[in-house]
Amino acid sequence: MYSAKVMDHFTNPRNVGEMPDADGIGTEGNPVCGDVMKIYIKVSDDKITDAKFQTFGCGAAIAVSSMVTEMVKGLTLDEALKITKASLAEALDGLPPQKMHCSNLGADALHKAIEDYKVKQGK
Amino acid sequence: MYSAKVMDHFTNPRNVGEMPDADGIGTEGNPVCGDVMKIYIKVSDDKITDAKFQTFGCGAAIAVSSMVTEMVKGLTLDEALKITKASLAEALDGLPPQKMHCSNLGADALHKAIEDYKVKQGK
Amino acid sequence: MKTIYLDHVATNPLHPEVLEAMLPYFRELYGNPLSIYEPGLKAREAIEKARESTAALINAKPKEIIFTASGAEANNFALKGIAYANQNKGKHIIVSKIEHHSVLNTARFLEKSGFAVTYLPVDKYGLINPEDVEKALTKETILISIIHASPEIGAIEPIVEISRIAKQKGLILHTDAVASVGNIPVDVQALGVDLLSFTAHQFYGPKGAAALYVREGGRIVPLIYGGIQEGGRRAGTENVPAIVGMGKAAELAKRDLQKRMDRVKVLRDKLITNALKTEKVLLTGPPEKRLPGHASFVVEYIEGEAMLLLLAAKGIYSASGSACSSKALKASPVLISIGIPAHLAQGSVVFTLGEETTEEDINYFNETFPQIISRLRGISPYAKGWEGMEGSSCTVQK
Amino acid sequence: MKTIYLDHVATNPLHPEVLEAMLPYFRELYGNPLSIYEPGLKAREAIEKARESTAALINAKPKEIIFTASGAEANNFALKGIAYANQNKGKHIIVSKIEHHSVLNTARFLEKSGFAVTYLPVDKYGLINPEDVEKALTKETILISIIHASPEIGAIEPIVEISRIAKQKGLILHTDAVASVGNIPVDVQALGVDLLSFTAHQFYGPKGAAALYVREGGRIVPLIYGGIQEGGRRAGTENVPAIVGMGKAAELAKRDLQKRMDRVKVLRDKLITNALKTEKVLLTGPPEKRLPGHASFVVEYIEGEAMLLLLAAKGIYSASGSACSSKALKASPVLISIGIPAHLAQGSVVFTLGEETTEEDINYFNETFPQIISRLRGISPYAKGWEGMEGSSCTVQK
Ligand SMILES: Cc1ncc(COP(=O)(O)O)c(C=O)c1O
Ligand SMILES: Cc1ncc(COP(=O)(O)O)c(C=O)c1O
Repeated sequence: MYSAKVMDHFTNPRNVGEMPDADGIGTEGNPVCGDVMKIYIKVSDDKITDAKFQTFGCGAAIAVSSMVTEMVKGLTLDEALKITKASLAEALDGLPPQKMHCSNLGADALHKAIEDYKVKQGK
Repeated sequence: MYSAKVMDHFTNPRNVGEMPDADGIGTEGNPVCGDVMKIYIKVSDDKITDAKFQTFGCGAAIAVSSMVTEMVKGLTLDEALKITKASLAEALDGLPPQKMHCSNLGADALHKAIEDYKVKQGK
Repeated sequence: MKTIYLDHVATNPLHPEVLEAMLPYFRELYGNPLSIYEPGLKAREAIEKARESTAALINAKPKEIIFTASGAEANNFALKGIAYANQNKGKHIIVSKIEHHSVLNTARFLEKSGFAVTYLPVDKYGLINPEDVEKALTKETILISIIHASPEIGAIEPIVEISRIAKQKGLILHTDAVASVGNIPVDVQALGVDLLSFTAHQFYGPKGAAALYVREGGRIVPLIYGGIQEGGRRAGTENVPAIVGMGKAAELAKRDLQKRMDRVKVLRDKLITNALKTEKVLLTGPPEKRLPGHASFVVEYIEGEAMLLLLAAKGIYSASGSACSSKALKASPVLISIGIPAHLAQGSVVFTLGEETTEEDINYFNETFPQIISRLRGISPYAKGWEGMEGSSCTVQK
Repeated sequence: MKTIYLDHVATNPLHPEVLEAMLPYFRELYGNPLSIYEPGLKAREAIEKARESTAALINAKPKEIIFTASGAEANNFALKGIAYANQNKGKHIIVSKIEHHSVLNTARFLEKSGFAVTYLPVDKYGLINPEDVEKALTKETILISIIHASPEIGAIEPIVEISRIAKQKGLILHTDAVASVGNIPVDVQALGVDLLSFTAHQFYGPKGAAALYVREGGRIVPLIYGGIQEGGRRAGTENVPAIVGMGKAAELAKRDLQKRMDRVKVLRDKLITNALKTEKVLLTGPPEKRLPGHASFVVEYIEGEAMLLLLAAKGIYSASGSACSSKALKASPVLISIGIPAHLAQGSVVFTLGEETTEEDINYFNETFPQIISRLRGISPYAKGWEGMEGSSCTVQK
């Protein structure tokens, strides 16, 4: 069902946890639907220096969260905004079709976190 | 499907053939239905001394014909008239239910042969 | 006693490789294919692999295959499913008089449910005239369902020609290919059909696995509602070993088809030539346009079941369309449709050859069959002809 | 890795004796049961023997058993077959909200075909109040179909009480006993039902064999038309090995039922007691009136599929009613029916024990399950509660 990479990120998720001093926080999804992702970012000089996540959801949702927090580290905000559902799925060697829309919320949560950062910065 | 006795009488039918000098002949059935029996009897002193048959039909029909011609030999006409579908089936250790009515025409053919004999005798 | 199985149209033993392919799915890879752990995922994979080879056998796409449990189910599904899905467009269906009971009786059920059904006649060989299809069309027609090959008389119907008519009129065409798939090349593209039924046990696959091909994009109302198996079109926990077996059998059938056909045809021709040497033995069905392993006759003056039993006593297994050999006690409607009078239909006998049939088998058969005919004629009151025969209709006394 | 199968409600491996009983029917006794020669007659005998033991398992007569290919088919057959056979008497049907999809979706199909259907509610344990059945009756009611035991929450419904109402009013009662037969005593006389569905793979029999019990004299319209198999009530070449397997599995289930029940109940109780020690883990379904091998929970703040996958990584196979773990991406309607809010339903997990489950297995499970809960809660944004949760309805973005 899931690729080896998904299973790896799901069973050994990277960057789990809260980030009390986050510069931006984005939450996407709804527990009623089964998946919620909360992404925390730390930003310095328009670059994402750290990222963490908390996720309620299925294997795909957790793997996507882990992957997106890995991918964004070191990216500029503009680069990070280019991350999409598709690029996340590709980085995970694919996701089952039915999981593409409901559990692949990483890009949206990330974009919201960047938005949040920008709002906080008054940009 | 068929009892061993049916199979024996079917594969080794007794009393097969025409009887040119028969005292009575009875035919029952219809080839359109799949079974026709023709029973020939020889009668002497109100006793059946010999019987033969010709049958178009399934295994049950042939076995019934063989059995009825065996059973009647030596019987008085009155005794022979007591042979029924049921007693024939019993003598064959039973017949499949669906064969009871369409292929078990031996008693009827016999009764017709006795009838024929009586008519010929002017009785 | 050596036995010679000449009833391949009834069913077939599993090919040993098919059984071998199935075995792991009974106890080791027993999972429900919907489950997301190992034995379930393996079962799911196995089903999808089987779908590929099953599709390949008829030149379809895997997603066009809906697995069912029998050819009868596939036929019921096709007729009811298409009728219900299209009843807003019209309520007229065309079938032939020589369809299998699973088509005929479903058609009758639909008649009771408000559909009109035309039952097309066939010629003396059992072949449908495509013009008759054309003539039967009404504004209400939605579906044409014509058997591909008859299991009783071996006739192969002109589906390609009928498909042309269906396409012209935008009608849906289903064919019951249960007796043909695995025995002759069947290509859904070449045939131009929208739906096609076939069953695994006809080509050395397991009983309990069959399929309905539904052309991509075709809408069909489920016959069996429930879970999301088979894309929501046919519910029920998948019979994994049987489906795997069907896949394997399809793979073998595709690989060996030409070889199988060539072998049985030669032997079958030998059988027919010999059988017709006996007086008053008639071939039923077309001499040419017939299944390669199929030989069917009526033998005058004697009855089919009696022939089957005496043949079986000699180790030869075969079938008959006589009334007495059917549990329903009715002579085959197919024989009646091709104009065989009912008393002759009683002498029906059908021999179907298969992969394991040998030349030796046929030689033995050719020796035995005339003996059995003459033995039964020796008992028959009609041995010299049908003279003195009574009326021509049958009402069974009860 | 040793694996622990706790998903017996999904399906089961074949019992070794069942496989052994089936094997001769694949290649040796392969005949069509309608044929009148040896391999066919043997197959016919085997089917009738299987019918006897299958009937005995539910205290029915052999002729009251109609073999089908799945529980789903049996349910479709029961509902449509009874609806069509009795539509002249009325067109109202009563089912519950916690029926299996194969009942619910058939009921919906019948609604589209002009029948009215009442979907009865259940209480917080998933139990139906027989008074609600009584209240739902109309002059048009012909059929009541209530599940015997729920595969999702283990609840055993008060069929006996419902039967009293049905009998009083002269109504037909069907029960879907797929999840109960083989797991608890099921006696059609004691239950007082007119029809009952069950499937072999629930009690170590094969996939592809199931049955519908129809009380003697009961009229039912076929779902699958065709030949005269199953007394003309269900056509299709019989899946002989599977039917033989069902017969054998039924025989073993009858023999071992009490022993099986006693064993799994003790272990199941141990599992439940331990699971409930973890905070915010709730039992779903009734504490007492439940299947003896059945334990089902919702675990707050985490999602079911993730639990299944982590459990599977530890060798434990189980099921969930969460949206993400279903291919339909919808939380189980059964959980919603018993009043579990949708976000909690996502934390559903179901463990079903079976014959081979050992005490050691349960000890290992009891160690592992809390670890996995805490691991997933460690990732969850809701680890401290549902505060901050958004709206309560879900529209999946596409
Ligand atoms: C209660 C219930 N009814 C019906 C079914 C369908 O049975 P089958 O899987 O044999 O189609 C199931 C599935 O396991 C079930 O749990
Ligand atoms: C032409 C045809 N259609 C349908 C069927 C029914 O198929 P099944 O036996 O798989 O139900 C048969 C039976 O063999 C058949 O010969």
